[in-house]
Order: sequence, then structure tokens, then C-alpha cells
Amino acid sequence: MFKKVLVANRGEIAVRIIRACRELGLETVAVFSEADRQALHVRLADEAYLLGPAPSRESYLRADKIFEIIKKSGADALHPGYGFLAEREDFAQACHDDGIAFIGPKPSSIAAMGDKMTARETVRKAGVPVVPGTEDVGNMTDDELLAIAPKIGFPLLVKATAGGGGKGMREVRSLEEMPELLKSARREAESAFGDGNVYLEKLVEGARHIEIQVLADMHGNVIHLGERDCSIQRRHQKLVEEAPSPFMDEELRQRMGEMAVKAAQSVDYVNAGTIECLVDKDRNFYFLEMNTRLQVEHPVTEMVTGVDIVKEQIRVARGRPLQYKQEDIHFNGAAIECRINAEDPYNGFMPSTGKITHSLLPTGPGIRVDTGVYPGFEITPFYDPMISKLIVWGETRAQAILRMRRALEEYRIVGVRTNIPFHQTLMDSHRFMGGQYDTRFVEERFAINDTNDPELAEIAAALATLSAHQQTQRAAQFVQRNERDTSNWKWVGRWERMHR
Amino acid sequence: MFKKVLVANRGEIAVRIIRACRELGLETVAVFSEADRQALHVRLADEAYLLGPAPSRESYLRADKIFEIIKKSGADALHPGYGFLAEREDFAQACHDDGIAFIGPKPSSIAAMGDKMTARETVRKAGVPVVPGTEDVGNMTDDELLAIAPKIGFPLLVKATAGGGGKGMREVRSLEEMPELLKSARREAESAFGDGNVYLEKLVEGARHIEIQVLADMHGNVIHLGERDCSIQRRHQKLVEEAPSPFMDEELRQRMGEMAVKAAQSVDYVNAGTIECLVDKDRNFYFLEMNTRLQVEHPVTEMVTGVDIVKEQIRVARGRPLQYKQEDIHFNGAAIECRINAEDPYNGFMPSTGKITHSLLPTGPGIRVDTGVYPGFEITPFYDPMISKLIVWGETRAQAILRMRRALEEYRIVGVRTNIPFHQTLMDSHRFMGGQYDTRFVEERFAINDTNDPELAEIAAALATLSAHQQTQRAAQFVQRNERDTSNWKWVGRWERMHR
Amino acid sequence: MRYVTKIDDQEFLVEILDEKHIRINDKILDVDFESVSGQPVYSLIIGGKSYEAYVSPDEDKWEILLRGRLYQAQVEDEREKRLRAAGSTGASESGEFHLRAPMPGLVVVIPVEEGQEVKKGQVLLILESMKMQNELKAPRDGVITRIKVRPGETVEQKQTLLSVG
Amino acid sequence: MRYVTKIDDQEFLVEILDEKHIRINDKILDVDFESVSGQPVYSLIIGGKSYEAYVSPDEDKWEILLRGRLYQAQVEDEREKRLRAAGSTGASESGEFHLRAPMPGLVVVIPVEEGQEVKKGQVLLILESMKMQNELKAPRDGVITRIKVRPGETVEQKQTLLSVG
Repeated sequence: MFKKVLVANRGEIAVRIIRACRELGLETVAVFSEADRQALHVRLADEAYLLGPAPSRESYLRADKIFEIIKKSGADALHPGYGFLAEREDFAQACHDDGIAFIGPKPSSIAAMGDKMTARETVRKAGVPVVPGTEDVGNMTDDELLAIAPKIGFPLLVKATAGGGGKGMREVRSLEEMPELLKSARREAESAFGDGNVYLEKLVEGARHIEIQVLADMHGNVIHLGERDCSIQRRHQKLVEEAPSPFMDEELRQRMGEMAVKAAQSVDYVNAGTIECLVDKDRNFYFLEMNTRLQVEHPVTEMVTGVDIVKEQIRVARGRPLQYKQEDIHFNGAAIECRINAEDPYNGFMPSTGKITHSLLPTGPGIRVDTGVYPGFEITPFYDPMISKLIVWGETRAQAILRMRRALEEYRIVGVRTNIPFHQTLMDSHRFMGGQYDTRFVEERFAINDTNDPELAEIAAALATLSAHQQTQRAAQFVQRNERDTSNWKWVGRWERMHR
Repeated sequence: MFKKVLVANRGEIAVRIIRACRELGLETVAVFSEADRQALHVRLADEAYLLGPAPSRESYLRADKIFEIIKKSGADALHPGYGFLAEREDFAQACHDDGIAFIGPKPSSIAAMGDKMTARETVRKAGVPVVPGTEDVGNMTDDELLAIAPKIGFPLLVKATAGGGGKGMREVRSLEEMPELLKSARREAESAFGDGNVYLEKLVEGARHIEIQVLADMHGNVIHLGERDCSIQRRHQKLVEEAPSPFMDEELRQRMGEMAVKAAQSVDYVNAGTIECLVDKDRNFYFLEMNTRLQVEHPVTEMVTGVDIVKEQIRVARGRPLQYKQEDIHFNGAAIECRINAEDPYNGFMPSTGKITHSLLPTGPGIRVDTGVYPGFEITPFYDPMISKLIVWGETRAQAILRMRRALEEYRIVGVRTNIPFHQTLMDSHRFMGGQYDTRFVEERFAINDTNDPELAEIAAALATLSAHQQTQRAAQFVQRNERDTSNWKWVGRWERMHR
Repeated sequence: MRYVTKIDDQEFLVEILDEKHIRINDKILDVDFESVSGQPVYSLIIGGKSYEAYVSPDEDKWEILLRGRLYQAQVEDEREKRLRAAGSTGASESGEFHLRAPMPGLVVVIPVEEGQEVKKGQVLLILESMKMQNELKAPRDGVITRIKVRPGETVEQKQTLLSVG
Repeated sequence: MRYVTKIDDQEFLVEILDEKHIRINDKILDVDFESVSGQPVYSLIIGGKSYEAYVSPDEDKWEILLRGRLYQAQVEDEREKRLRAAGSTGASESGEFHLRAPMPGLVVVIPVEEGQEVKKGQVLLILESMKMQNELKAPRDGVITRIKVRPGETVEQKQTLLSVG
């Protein structure tokens, strides 16, 4: 039974894991890059060790350094979080070889699901439906892919076999544009995963992205915690997730739940994992991939089931049987998560960096904020732009949406631009409220709010004018004072005070 | 059906109510004193109006001003929160007379329960057990009270008939000290409630303070939401509340629940209210008083029952029947609330004022923070020192305590002293963990942590030395630079920069 | 002090009467305008209504983020406006456009060449930052006059990358 | 630089070796010491362990609030300490004590008079603030030498209320 957990990650998920460990009485070891000395996970952990310079390849991806720190700190378990080393079979294997409990699945399960092509084949053999696409396993050249593409039919998706999080993914509408898109997909995949291999999959249009959370222990028990609807995406990046899916009914939930358990069993799965599916208008579902790790969006499931997924991961990794049987899992109310990214929704969602000078978190009943940042912290260009997750729970989906609206309206982050206005517009949109959306909704049928509410425009005009006036007045005062008193040091003193 | 709610309060409770209104689609009107222009309730409300200068008597207690603002804003409902005008029969009546929905009980219920002596008599007649004490109703002189006291027996409590929140309450151990204590109790009661009248009650020793939350609608439905244990008090001020009580069993809960419903019915109660009781070692319970309003500690009940008490208050005030029947109320897990006060636990819990320069809220699963303050806000001496409430939920009481510990450890408030270290010591105490406490625990058997952990003392020494060293170095650098470059303006510029 | 403030195509005549009153077009309103915590977040109570917004200057405009909407306002005092109206008659705004890095990052690809004609919305450069490949696009039609960086180069925020004439 | 730091009755010999190393008594440790957000909150990573504490000067001491415990430390550099040891021999600390208002408030009652003897812990003054009546007590035995305020008077934070000789 391990006692000290190294958290091989950063940001909100490192904080989330440290909190779970602390609540279970386990010691925690944080690792950090030079850019993250003051990051929240470093501040909250019992121990903290420097990995290296800011870029991930020189810090959070340095497995060798992490093993050094494991030795130095005496950690006997490791939680990889998501991203970075979370889905590296060799890394998980190295943990096992060193007698370190890896809080995640077996290396063989990671391998089986990590290569997306192999995964498709494995679950297909277990009777799980998959999206039509390339069926051979192994690296394929551009020429091979270009030859197969017409057989699958357009539109299709180029996807990284080592993929995840939408990276290295491209939509292809015709054979002509395919060579260029293959190149950029491989480039992004290479940069994100160190593996430029890609495969093809039919693009299922009008589909929803629905995923099933599973939990499995070392004693053969596998349960599912229902679904999350993650169809609100932009450039294949999830932006909003909710549980339950407004599209779901009990019969489909049961069918998909059984499928997910079967898929997990097909790779002898242990710990928490997620089966991602596309669900078309006719409620046919297709396996997309399995994420063999904790997901960003796990809190929505926690809020409707009451299960603390991270604590359960840790218990399972300690060899304990699952605390719950399938029949213990009940769904209560509705939860929604908005990913708050440091990016400018009014400027093509361009990432925004800088120091957070001030923030005000929404709080109160039914609100949870998972964040790794705080006022004074600097958002650097080295990592993911997601700086926090705002999760709300309501007795009904309508109440959750209303609560999310008020929480978004309250949330202040000063110093970087955020996509909060995007979420506000989304929560106001009738299609979202009606649950009428698919994975193309944001890109094809949604625009950030720029309608001109005449009353608000007048207020905006007042705000701008008062600000401009204040600026003019200050400048005038400065000149006046300067005229009154020109002794050098007083002048400088005032100038300094004004520019603080 | 009203549409615009004036919130006649400030601080965290005003924020709590504004949030509930917003989530129900109701407009909100805030009122504020000159000290509260930048308070969170003013920032979050749809409308905001100045009441007057900082002292409560010139602002939040000015019913006349509030009625002016009701007219000006067109508000058609009023939520009084707790304290201030919440339990003033005349104020509630004036609302009714003006056609304003008062979100609370009928004036007659407030009156019946507001005079604590009358309340005792009323519920006693309805068969509810009360603590032995003065039985006559009406103002009593010191001489009368001194004559009755020996018959009740010492120790006893002097209590304000218009009381609440421990104000105007004094413990009396002997007849000799009684005259002085009567004087100070009357003085405090006069200052807090504008009514110096007091009565006497036997002091039940070794008792727990357990209260039952009730909800009643206009259609004769009355239910209870179980108990809260509020025995952790200092100077009769609640500091920590939890639900369920570790002392409770199902049989006692049922008996007390029935009693609470009966007590509410005895005054024809509508809306949310709380029956406060003392429970002795032998599980005998005695009615203390009924609070005819929302309580500070309502969130712990919300977290274990899933009922949003404030929203339910509003629904009931709109004439709707209760959403829940008694059999719909289930208790899930355990919740604890710590009241975070701006006071110095290392200096006799002396109130602490000043500007909050920085804060970091604990967040993550199972945490709720209800607060009215934020970085940049000034804590003034005019109002209650409670600046926020930290509430946690856990699957079990043990998990809730562990979660509260990690949340308290994370919570940072810079600029004022807080009682967080008190709560940390409490959460570490074996007696609290074991549920072994009564209302005297904090004052008689508890000391703020000052044990000298040798490892931590060494760290403290390192921190102090490094801080002192840094200060010395800075001063030295300043002298050096000044020697190098003595031109006036640069000198001042540096000095200014250093003292920012 | 009288100002003319323009949002989209709408003009507001705003007069600052004193510290607590302004006139917008024909309405006189009570105002109470304060920065929150010394930040570019402002609380405005106007005619009893309470608003809070991010307000920041952006070159010659003010940006106001209010209730999830972004407004861009041009504020001129009346005198300035009269002067401008009397003087230059709507000078052409088709000068050279300089594409600057919106954040620090790594130049991945520059799919255009100097002298090449480009269309509005065409990708001019791909910049990697925060693990994302960000496409920087042409704000209008034009010709690439100058490219100042190369693929593989690390650039600072606001560094000029290329120019469109 | 060598310091002698005293907490309660325990002395620690702390030597600042360089920016990243200190010696405490006989142990040499890696340190990484930074203020968080420019606040009097410090993050200290020492020998791999991560701590965070509020650190603030309080007259001639340092107060450190660490993991829910308050430590008071006296830091002297070795030279100072030697000088002090050589010089004055533990001067009496029984000078006049000035009771100051710990916060702004209203003086309600002063149950003592000038010239009166008081015991440690005896109530000297009741100050109303934050709706509470706060009892200010004598920190030691003594005699009231001077009372500077009256009941009903509003006082500022740190204002001297009375003196005990």
C-alpha cells in the first residue's frame, strides 16, 4: 500500500490529484518546470522538485528526470494526470519495473488502446461497432492513405494514431486538399506526441460526441458511470461537457454502458477510463477511441453520481475493490462544465498570455471551479491554454444552465483574455438550451455574440466616455501639479505614484 | 407573482440571495452603505441604491430608506436575509401593507417567536418541552429578575427577549455577579436590537445545540430538513456547524423533527425557519427559540439534502406549494461549515480590520465558499466580522473533516487576520473528530494550537531568517545604489519602486 | 465636458455634468463610476442600475466587455471632432498593414512569399504557442511587401512578422 | 551571513551560504524562497519539501503563520548578538505599557481609574467594534498611570487608550 504519490503533471489536474491524495492522507510530490515555480500544484504539494526549462520536452515529458525525483523523494506511486506521459506504455511499464504503483491501467491496456488503429481492431473483434475507416494496422504512407481515401469516401478525418485532444486531426472534404492536410496533421502529431503516424476515419456528420466513463478494479469488477456529452467542440477541442446528455434515454444509456464495459474488458482494463463514441441521429453509436486515463471533463460525472473518480482511481491502484457496484450508481440532476481558456474569442480564439492581475471566482451553491491559476500567476505560451474549469450542478438541466449563466457573469479574470464570452453566448443560445447540437454546431451554426442591444450599447458608451474623461482629467491634473511645483524629486514622486 | 426582489442586507448572505434570484430569473435590487460601495452584493445585483453612512443604524436598519428604494426601483418583493430587519414584525407588516412580498413568515409568526418569552409560552402550550426559566411574559425589572433567579437556580443565562446570535446573552454563576451582568446584557441588547429587555433561563450543562430546519408553504404543508449541530460556539457565537449531528440517531431525529413541525404549526408558520434546541446527555431536548428567517448555517443542510433553501423560500413566497414532501427528504453524506471571521485567534479573537490585499479560495470537489469579500475589499469595523463561510461535503463525516482540513490549509486571506488557525486546530482535535463536544467545548476544553512541532519550528526559523536576510540585503542594495548614483531623480525613482 | 462616442454606427452625445451626473443624448442620469480593486474592471451604477465591465484602451479605441459582449467605442471630445471634420477629409485607411505576433511563439510555416498577392482571410503564417498551431490570416486583400521572420524562429509578442501593402 | 534565530526557547543557528543554500545548525539544505504574488505569503522549498507561510515583521520579532500554527521568531545576526551580550546585561522590560486600540471602535466602558492597581487579565476597557463588545485586558500587573479616552469616544486603530506603569 503506497504512501507517497508523485504527480507527474501541472495545472488544474495536478491540483485536483494533490487534493484527492491529501484527503486520503497520502503525501504528495509535485514536479515543475522553471515557468511553474509559483504554480498552484507546487504551492500545495508536500514536496516539489524542479524538472527543467519551461518547454514540455525539457520538463514534463522528461521521464528520466521524473524517475530521478521518484528515487530522491521516496515516492512509491505515480499519478500521470492527462496529457504528457499519461498514455505512454513504456513509461507505465518503467514504473511497474521499479516497483512504483502507476495510478492508471496496465501498460498492455495502454498499448492496446494507445494505437488508435489497434484499438479499433481490438474492440471490433469484441463486437463493438466502430466508425468506418482504414482497417490495416501499422504505419501507412501518404500514398497508401490517398489510395484508400476514396473507398472510405469524403468527408473524412485524418487522425493521429497516437492522438488525443484533437491534436493532429484534420477534416478532409476532397482528394485535392488531402496531401496538404496530411502534411499538417503529421506535423502537429509529431510535435504533440513525437509520432507523426496517422489514419483515416469516415466523418460521421450530424453526430454527437458521447463518452462513457468506466471504472475497473484488479478483481475483475468493471462498472460504468454513465455518459458525458462533449459535442460542443471547436477544432476538435472540447469546450463544454455535460452529464447526462440531453440526447440520451435510459435504453441507449444501458446499451452504451454495456458496450463500454465490454470494450474495457476486451483489453483487461483496470482503473478509470473513457470510451469515446459518435452517436448519429438514429441513435447508432460507433466507438472512436478509449482514453486510458483521467479525462479533463471527469467532474461532470462526479457531480451527477457523487463518485469521486480520482479517489476511486487511487483506491483501485492500492488493490482495493471498487466501492460501488453498478446498481449503486444513480444519476442525480445535471452538471455542465465550461473549459475556461486563455484565448480571445473576438480574435479567432488566439491564445492570450500574460500575468493574471486579479480574479474573482464564482462561488455559492452547486458551483465547482477546478483551477491551477490565481492572481499574480503568469500564463506562459508553453502549455495548454486551459486555465480553469467551471462546473455547475443543478436539479435539472435548465437549472444547471441558469446557474452556469450566473457563474459566467460573475467570473472575473484580469490580465489575459478568456473565452468566457463564448460560453456566455453559448448558454444564451436557443439551440444549446434545447439540447439541439452536434459536433459541428460551434463551427457551423454559432457566432460569438455581437448583436447590438441598444440599452447595453448606451451603457458601453457611458463606460468608454467616463474612462476617457478620467484619463483626460488625470493628465490635466498631472500638468497642473507639475506647473505648481517643479522641484525635481516631488515631480518624480508624483509621476511614480501615478504609474503604479 | 413578483419579478424584482430587493435584498435588504449585505455581505455573503446578500450575495447568496442575489444568486438564487438570478438563477430563478428574478431581477435584484441591492442596497448599500457608504462603506459598501464596492461590496460584492452591489457588484452582482441588477440595481443598487445608497442607503446612507456606514453605521447600520444609518443604513441597513433604515426601513424608511428601504421603502423609498422599493418605490424608486419598482421592486415587488423583499428578502431580509438574517440580522438587520429580518425579524422585525413591523417591517414585515409594512411590506405587506405596501403590497410587497416579504420573503419570510407572516408578521404574526415573527411577533410570536420574536419575543423569546412569548415564544416559550406558545410552544409550551403546544406540547413542546422548554428549558426552565422565567415564565411571565413582559418586561421585567432587574429586581424582579434577581428575585426569580435563585428559584431557577444557578448557573443560568440572561438572554435578550429580542435576541439572536448570542447578543445580549450572559452566563450567571452566582447572585452576586448578576447585577453587573444584567447591566452589560441589557446594554448589548439595546445596542444590537434597540430593546434592552431580558429574561432568564436555566443553563443546561453538557448540552449540545441542535437545531431543526423547517420549510412551510401557504397551503398548510410543513416539512423538516433534519438537524444541524451548532455546539461549537465561543461566547454564544456559532463557529462551526454540521449536518448530520454526530450525536443524532434516527429515532431522535424523528422525534425532534415532529416537534419542530409542531412548533412551526403552533404559530401558523410559512417559509423557512429554524427551531433551536438544547439536547442533554440523555437525549432530552428543550426548545430554545425559533429563528424566523434564513440561518447563516443553512448551507450544511443544503449539501446533505440537495434542497436549495433560498430558492425554496422564494418559491414559497410566490405562493407555490413546497416542491418536496417529507418522504422526499433524504440525507446524503455529511457537511461541515466553518465561519471565517476577521479576528485574531492568537489575540483573544479580537476583530481585525483592513484591506484584503490577496486571497486564494479553496476549490475543487465538495467545497463551497459563500463570501462577500474579495481582494481589494476593505473590512471595516462597522459590521459583523464574518467574512466568509467555508462549507464542505463528504461521503462520510470523516471524509468531510479531511476535506475541511485540506481546504483550510489552502485558504489564504492576506490583509486581515482570520480565525482559520482556530478551525485548523479544531479539525485536528480528537474530541471534535470523535464527535465528543458540547456547547462549552471551545471555551472550556480547547486551546488554539501552540504546540511546538520541532520540525515545523525549524522551518519557521528558516522562514524568519530568510525574510530578515532579504530585508537586510534590500537595505544594503539601496545604500550601495545610492552611493553609486546620487542624481536626485534616479534616487527617488528607485526609492519609489522599492516601496511599492 | 462634451463627448461624442461612437459604437458601431451609433453615435452617443455624452456630457459629463459633474462628478455624479452625466447626460446621454437627452437623458440626465446619476452615475457612480469606480474602478474595482484598482483593476481595469469598472463598477458603474447609472440611474440605479448596476453594471460591471472590463474597460481598456486599444490604440485609438476603447474596448468594453460588458455582460459577455464586446463593444468597441471611439470617444472624441466635441472640439476634437469639429477640428477633424474641418481638417482632413476622411484620409484613406489603406496604408501598409503589419502583422504582429499576438503572443510569443514559434514560427512553423509561412505559406506566402514577398510580392505575392493575398486575399482577406488567407493564412499568412502559422505560429505555434500553447501547444496549438495558430493560423494568422490576412485582414484584407493586398500584396506581401516584406517578410521579417523565418520558419523555426522564436518570436516575441507584438514582434512584426510580415507586412501587407 | 550567520544568524541566530530564537523561537520560544529554542535557538537555531542559520547561515545563508548563497542564494540557494542555507545551513541550519549542522544541516546544509537546498532552499528556494519566493514571495507569492508580491504578498507577505512565502513559498519555501527546502530540501525538496514545499511549505507556504505568512511571514510578517512585528516590532522586533517576525511572525510566521505556518500550517495553522503561529511562531514568533527573533532573528539576530551573530555580530549583533555578540555586541548585545557584551553590552547591556538584560535590561528590565518592565517599562510603561500603552494599551492601544487593536481596531477602530467606540469606547463603551472604562472600568478602571487612574492610579488604580490592576492585575494581569483584568478588563481595562470595553471597545465596541463589528457589533461586538471587546474586552481589552491588562497584559501584566501594574498601576493605571494615564487614561487618555472617555466612554462614548470613537477611537482610531492603534490610538493609545491608557497606560499601565
